[in-house]
Amino acid sequence: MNLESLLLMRSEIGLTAIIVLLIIFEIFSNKKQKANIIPFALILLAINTILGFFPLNTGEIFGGMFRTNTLLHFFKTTLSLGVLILLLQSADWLKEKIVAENKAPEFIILILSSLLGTYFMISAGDFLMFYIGLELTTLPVAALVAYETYKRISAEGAVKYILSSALASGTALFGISLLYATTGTIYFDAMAEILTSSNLAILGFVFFFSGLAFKISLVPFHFWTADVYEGAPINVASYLSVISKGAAVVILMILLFTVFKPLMPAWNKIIYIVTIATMFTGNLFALRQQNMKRFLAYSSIAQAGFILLGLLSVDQLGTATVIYFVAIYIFSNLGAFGVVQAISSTTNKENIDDYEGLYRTNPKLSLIMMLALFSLAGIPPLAGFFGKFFLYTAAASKGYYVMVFIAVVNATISLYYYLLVVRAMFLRKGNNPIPYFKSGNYMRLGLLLAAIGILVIGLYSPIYEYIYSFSNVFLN
Amino acid sequence: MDILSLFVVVPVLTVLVLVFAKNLKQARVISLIGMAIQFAMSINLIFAYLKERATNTAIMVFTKDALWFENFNIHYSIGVDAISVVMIALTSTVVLAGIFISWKIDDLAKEFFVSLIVLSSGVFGFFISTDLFTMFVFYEIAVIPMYLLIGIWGSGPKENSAMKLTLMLMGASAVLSVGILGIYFNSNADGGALTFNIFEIAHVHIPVAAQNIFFPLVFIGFAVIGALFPFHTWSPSGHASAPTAVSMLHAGVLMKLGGYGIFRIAMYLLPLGALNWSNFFLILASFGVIYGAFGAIMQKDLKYVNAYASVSHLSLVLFALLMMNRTAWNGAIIQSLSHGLLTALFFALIGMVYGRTHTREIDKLGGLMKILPFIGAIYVITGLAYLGLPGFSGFVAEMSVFVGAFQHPDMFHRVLTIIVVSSIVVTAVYILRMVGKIMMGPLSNMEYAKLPKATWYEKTGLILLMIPVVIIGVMPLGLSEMLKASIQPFLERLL
Amino acid sequence: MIAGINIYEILTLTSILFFIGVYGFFTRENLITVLLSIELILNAAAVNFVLINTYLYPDLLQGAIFTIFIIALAAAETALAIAIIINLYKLIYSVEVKDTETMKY
Amino acid sequence: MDFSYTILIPLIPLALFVILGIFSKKIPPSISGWVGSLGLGTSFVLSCYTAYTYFLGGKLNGVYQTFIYKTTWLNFTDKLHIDLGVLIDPISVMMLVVVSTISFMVHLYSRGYMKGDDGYTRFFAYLALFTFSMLGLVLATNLFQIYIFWELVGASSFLLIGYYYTKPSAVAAAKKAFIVTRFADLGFLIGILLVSYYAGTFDFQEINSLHGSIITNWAATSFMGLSVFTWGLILIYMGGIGKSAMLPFHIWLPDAMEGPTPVSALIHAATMVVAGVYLVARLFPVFYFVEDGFALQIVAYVGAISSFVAAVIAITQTDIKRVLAFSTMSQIGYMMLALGVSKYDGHEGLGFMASMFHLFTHAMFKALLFLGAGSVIHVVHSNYLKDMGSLRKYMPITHITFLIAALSIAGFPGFAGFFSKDEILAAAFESNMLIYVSSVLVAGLTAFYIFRLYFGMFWGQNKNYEHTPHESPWSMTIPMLFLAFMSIAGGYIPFSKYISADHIPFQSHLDLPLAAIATSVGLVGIILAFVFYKKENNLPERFAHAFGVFYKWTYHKFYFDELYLFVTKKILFGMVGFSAAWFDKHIVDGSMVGIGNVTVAISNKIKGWQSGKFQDYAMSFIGGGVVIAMVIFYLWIN
Repeated sequence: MNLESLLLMRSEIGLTAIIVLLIIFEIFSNKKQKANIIPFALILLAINTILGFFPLNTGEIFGGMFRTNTLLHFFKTTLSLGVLILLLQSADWLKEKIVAENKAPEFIILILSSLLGTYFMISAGDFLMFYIGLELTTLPVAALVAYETYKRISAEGAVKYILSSALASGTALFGISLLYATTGTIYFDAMAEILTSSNLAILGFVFFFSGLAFKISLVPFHFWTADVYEGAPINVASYLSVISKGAAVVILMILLFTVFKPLMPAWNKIIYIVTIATMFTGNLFALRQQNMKRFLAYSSIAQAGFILLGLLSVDQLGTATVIYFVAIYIFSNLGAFGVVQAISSTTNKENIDDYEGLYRTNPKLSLIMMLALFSLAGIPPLAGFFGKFFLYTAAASKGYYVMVFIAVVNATISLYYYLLVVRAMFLRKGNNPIPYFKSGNYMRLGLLLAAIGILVIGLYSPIYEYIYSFSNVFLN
Repeated sequence: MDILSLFVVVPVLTVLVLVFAKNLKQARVISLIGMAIQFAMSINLIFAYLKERATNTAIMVFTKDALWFENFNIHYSIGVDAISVVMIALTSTVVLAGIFISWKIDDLAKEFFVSLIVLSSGVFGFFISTDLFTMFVFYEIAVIPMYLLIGIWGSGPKENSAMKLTLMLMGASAVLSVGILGIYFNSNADGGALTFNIFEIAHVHIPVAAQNIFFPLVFIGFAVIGALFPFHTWSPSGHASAPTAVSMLHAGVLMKLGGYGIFRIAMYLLPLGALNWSNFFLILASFGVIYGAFGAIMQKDLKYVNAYASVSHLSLVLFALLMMNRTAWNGAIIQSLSHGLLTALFFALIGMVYGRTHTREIDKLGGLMKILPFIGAIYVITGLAYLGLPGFSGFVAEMSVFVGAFQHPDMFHRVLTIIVVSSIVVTAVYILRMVGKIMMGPLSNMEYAKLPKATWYEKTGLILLMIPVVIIGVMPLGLSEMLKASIQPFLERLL
Repeated sequence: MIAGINIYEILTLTSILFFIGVYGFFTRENLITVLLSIELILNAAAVNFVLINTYLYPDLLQGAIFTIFIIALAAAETALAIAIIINLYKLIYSVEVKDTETMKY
Repeated sequence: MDFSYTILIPLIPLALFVILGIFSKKIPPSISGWVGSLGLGTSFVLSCYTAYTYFLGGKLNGVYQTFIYKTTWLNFTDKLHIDLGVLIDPISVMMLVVVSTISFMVHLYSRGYMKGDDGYTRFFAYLALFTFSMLGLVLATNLFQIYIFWELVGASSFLLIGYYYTKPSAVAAAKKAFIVTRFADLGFLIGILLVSYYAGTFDFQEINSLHGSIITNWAATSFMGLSVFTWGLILIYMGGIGKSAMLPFHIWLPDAMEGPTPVSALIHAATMVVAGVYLVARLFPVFYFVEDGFALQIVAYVGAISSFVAAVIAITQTDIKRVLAFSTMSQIGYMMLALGVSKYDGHEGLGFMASMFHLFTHAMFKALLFLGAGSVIHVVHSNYLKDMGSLRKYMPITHITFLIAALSIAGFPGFAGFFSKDEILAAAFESNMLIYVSSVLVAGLTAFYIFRLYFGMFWGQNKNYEHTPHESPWSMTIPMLFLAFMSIAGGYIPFSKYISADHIPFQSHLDLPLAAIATSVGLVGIILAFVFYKKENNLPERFAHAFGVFYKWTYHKFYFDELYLFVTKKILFGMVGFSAAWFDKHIVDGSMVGIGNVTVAISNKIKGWQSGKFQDYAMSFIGGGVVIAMVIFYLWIN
């Protein structure tokens, strides 16, 4: 193990460095300078993200505990881009926090460390690293959910989140221990070779799976989602719904395709059941929601159900479509949450009714919202359509036509409630519509990036081609 | 930029320019210019096509192909045959007329024209593309703006109508997507790569079992927008709530996507499935013809009358398509054209009447001919054309359908044909009832005595639509011959 | 290796431990006790690791290492949970589960 | 010989229609009247010239040739295609003359009659349109062309009946006329489809040719015991029944009198209503040969019954135009039955000739009757007999011409009607006694009701007119005089020299005994009318009472209208239409909406799952895991 090989951890190291720098800045900056931490952090993260676009060669260190390759690297970059957008969207809101209660820095630091956690989680080479990454992803967010300490729902959400996730990770651990019992190793590669579909192994897998499904908020492990999203600050909810969920999806896919390949007949059925349950539950609950955060929570549950379609076909196509869709989903959801954030941070209005007549007062915001929602609903020519259609294709390629049919039915249901929001914004005039306001530049930049992502990722096919090109790394 | 892609590019550019429009005046002028160019291009396309066809014997001409998504083998591939050419011409005509008709749109004018043109661009793209995926993309682009168009600028229970319409159509297109995937994954039945390209798939022998499964999916997916009974219920409420131009565009063009898609995809790619399912759907279609006509008799609202009339006439299109012979198919396409123009005319006229009298209740209206001579005259002519009077497109279309359908060797089909033919009487009844009540007779309300006469833009729009109706009606030979050549490949698929 | 105790008994024990924890999690009225039951769950897993390691795969120490990390992370988790609960207590002067049900449906 | 110029005969009126129609607002009445009349004048001259040349030189070794000039209008299949063109043969030439003559006269007449009407130009445009369609109809070369113009004729009739479109009754009448005939045309269309499907052609030449597929092997395909061609012909004849207002589709004709009187004269007396007769004549060979003339028998009986019923009804009507309408119906019944009883070749084909002959003469005198009635109505401003009387003092010309026409229709010797009617009776006598008797009776009834009109209008006591009646202007009287001349002279045309079923001229002679019977019956009718109506007296009431119920029924036209009204309004629209609408609203749409509602309902039902208690969440978490494990074990083991 030489030092160059440490470069494989380039982005992790960079991120750690940023965190440290921020802490130092936080310590040594006086009250007036505090506000500058935001641009500072943004710049650093932007640099790190841009560095991420430079290719990185495949390899593993620490005896295989940490591994990386093009796919993982690409995905990490996507995640950090997402976080960048997220921070941009929260920047203005944070400014106020600094003025008011002087606690901006920890927000950024915690977000970034959680991001670091996702990095380690997805590029873990064994269950230990995976477990550490998982916890590192979860705990800072748990703290962030309670970020607005003066809000009851915030605290309540935090309690629900920390306890549920502790239970989840405990269950996952127990599952891992069972898997360990059957194979005698915690290394993915080694286990992949030894693992056979014994009952114990399946039991262990199910427990482990439920731990991860909790993160992705698949039915029936999803109940925390709505409450926590509602309780948490919007950008934290947004983080939960895009970054940690996306990371969890990817690692789940990797594990299913590699470690648990021997159990495929088993987990295929699990995925099948869970997918249907997730899509239906998510949609049916979303129909009724008034609060935008809750609404998006359920919508994101439904979306998770769609993502699983890609897992049904265990091949390059499936991998590519999942990565592709997650990337699209990140941008779409960030767009939606961003608008909610913008409106809520100026007017504290989070209900769909409050959005009535929004287009006539704030056309740009409502346009972005519509783009994001239509992308989630899968309307061409927005990225979401391509993502969804390719997921269908992946499922259909293995002959799961019934599954695809159920999925498209759900897509129609989901269109209904997305249109409810569009209706409120465009069709209704509203008694007292939200007055026109001008959101800060950070926010605009964040929304703009999201919108560009929504528009470009789909139509610009090379992106998909690129993803497809390296999607076979875990399949051999 | 090739001659076809322009049909998508011009609307997009128009939209981009529209974004900078300050007020109604600019908005309508810009969109008028854009759509006028579009119209000119479509006229030009007809002649260009005829010229090209003289030398080029390929199924599709002006073809272009650009790889889009490589490992799905998705291409942006375009091309036209006579059928798509006439459909494009129809679309551009109706859209242009629609711009004229909605000259005085007051609320959010810019957005109105933007959505209208986005919709039209989707339609144009649908007609030119020869790749299932691209086609599907354009199809959904064409459908979704309806929600805003009806929801924002509509009248009556617009929100529900818009929601019902959008959900039913998108649900249908969801079903359709399954069918398309089914075709896609069977497109390598003879070995070779999977492909979305219609004409490559046409050479593949898709197994009958697969055809039987996926034909109904594709058929229903398109038939919903083609207002097939019992999936037609979105259309009456949708039309009733929609603003004039949108009803025109919707009944005139959008509902044609159904027939076109069925013909181009379901029939062409899954001929065996079509043969196996035709009887079942034939019964639905013939029922729809009669049913729609009787439904129209009972309506009180002008737009509802016309909506049910559309159900009846479009079921006739499906009926003709399912008859599977050249003449009937010829008739189906001409019927699509003629219905598109006539129903657009009707909606335009109804819109004008409504805009003046603020009611669409047949019982409340009466004797308008005296006050609005021009509108009245056109109304009567349209009515007569609609019930299939010789000299107008409707007659040509219906006769081709009837004669063609009656040539079917099977007794069952001929009996169905006779049943369907009898609809012409019912049509006459409701048309005359409507015309006689609202245009003729004594003036129902003295207020109406001082209604404003038709304005220049209204007249332009109406005449624009009326001219092709008469042309097709008086000399149909050119059109039918032109189509006949392009129908040949479809016939060959059946053998 | 403990004489007279075989792996099955131990696995049974840990499973029982795990489900006791789960049961506690379900039924406790008080957030703190819920937290305690989580500890039980985590410890069940930890014990599993150690003993599986010693009984089945004594040559490598993967399980033992894992256990150490589990303990560490469990501590962190607990600390955070306690902090959050305290925060809740400051707001509503209660650590009852039934007071955390304002958000529903 | 070249008759291709005859295409101009219909095209001139078309041009007139386009010009007058498009610029109807611009062109001043004074001009449009003249333009129309001149245009029709040219058509008139042309058709007379055509008749002259054709009938003198159209024969090739004793047989009248058929000249066809056509172009393809629309291709259906390789065999089936619609052609448009002109077909010149005896009957079409004869019809050309009739149509253009009457139309020309009516144009002249209307210039006076319609003076001062604000839709003056529109009126002439419609007239031109009608004339065009009618000429196209008579010149048709194939079934489909005739159907096309058949429809156009119907439409223009719709427009003309509804000319006073602000009058509800006029609009209703127009709609009725259109829809009833449309319903009949449905039969026509299906008939065409049947025939064309089995014969593989629309073309008259092929259909009629004695060696063609139909006539040689009509027996090949049969349906319910009859040859499909018989069915086809019956259905086609259904169209004829509708247009010619035979039973049971006659109900539209009386109401059609809502239109301006010249229109009634042109369309509903002389030309359009005889289209049915023309259609049968056009297809006569097929009608005659297929299934040994089964269809032709139907024609005969329909004709006979209609003529009788119509004549009976005509007696009791009080609206003079309606009387004339029923009289028209009855006379057309004559023509039909004449065709029906006719044979094909040589002197056997007398009925055919007679029918055409009567068509010709009837056109003249019936048009005259209408024009006369028109000029009376013009001055009296009423259609009702009770408002008229002793008009002979005020309007001599009208009186004389009307008398001539009346004598002619009554079959008074020496007048045109006498000759044609005699031929018809002769033909009937030779073939079918029953029909003969009924038609003799009809002759008597005809004489009675027409003279009832005559006496009622021009004799009787003077009514108090608000302003004293006066003779109509020359523009109206000149056409009447011309027609009066025709309704005498027309009878002396040796028709059998020109027109016959097999295009071979033959010699027809006056059958004296039959003529004597008919004439005497006619005279009886006239005398009765004289007794009843010469002076106002209570005889009519007494008889009316004597007949009681029968009179009532006749007066209400045997309640045909009520019957139809019940069927359409109550059954069709009331039941079918209403239930269809209801079904659509509640069942079909309801189910679609229902799906949505159910979804929302479910979503409300299950909201309780999200109880807000995180321990429940945990339960579902663990429980879910366990359940999944169970499922997997289950699926796993088998």
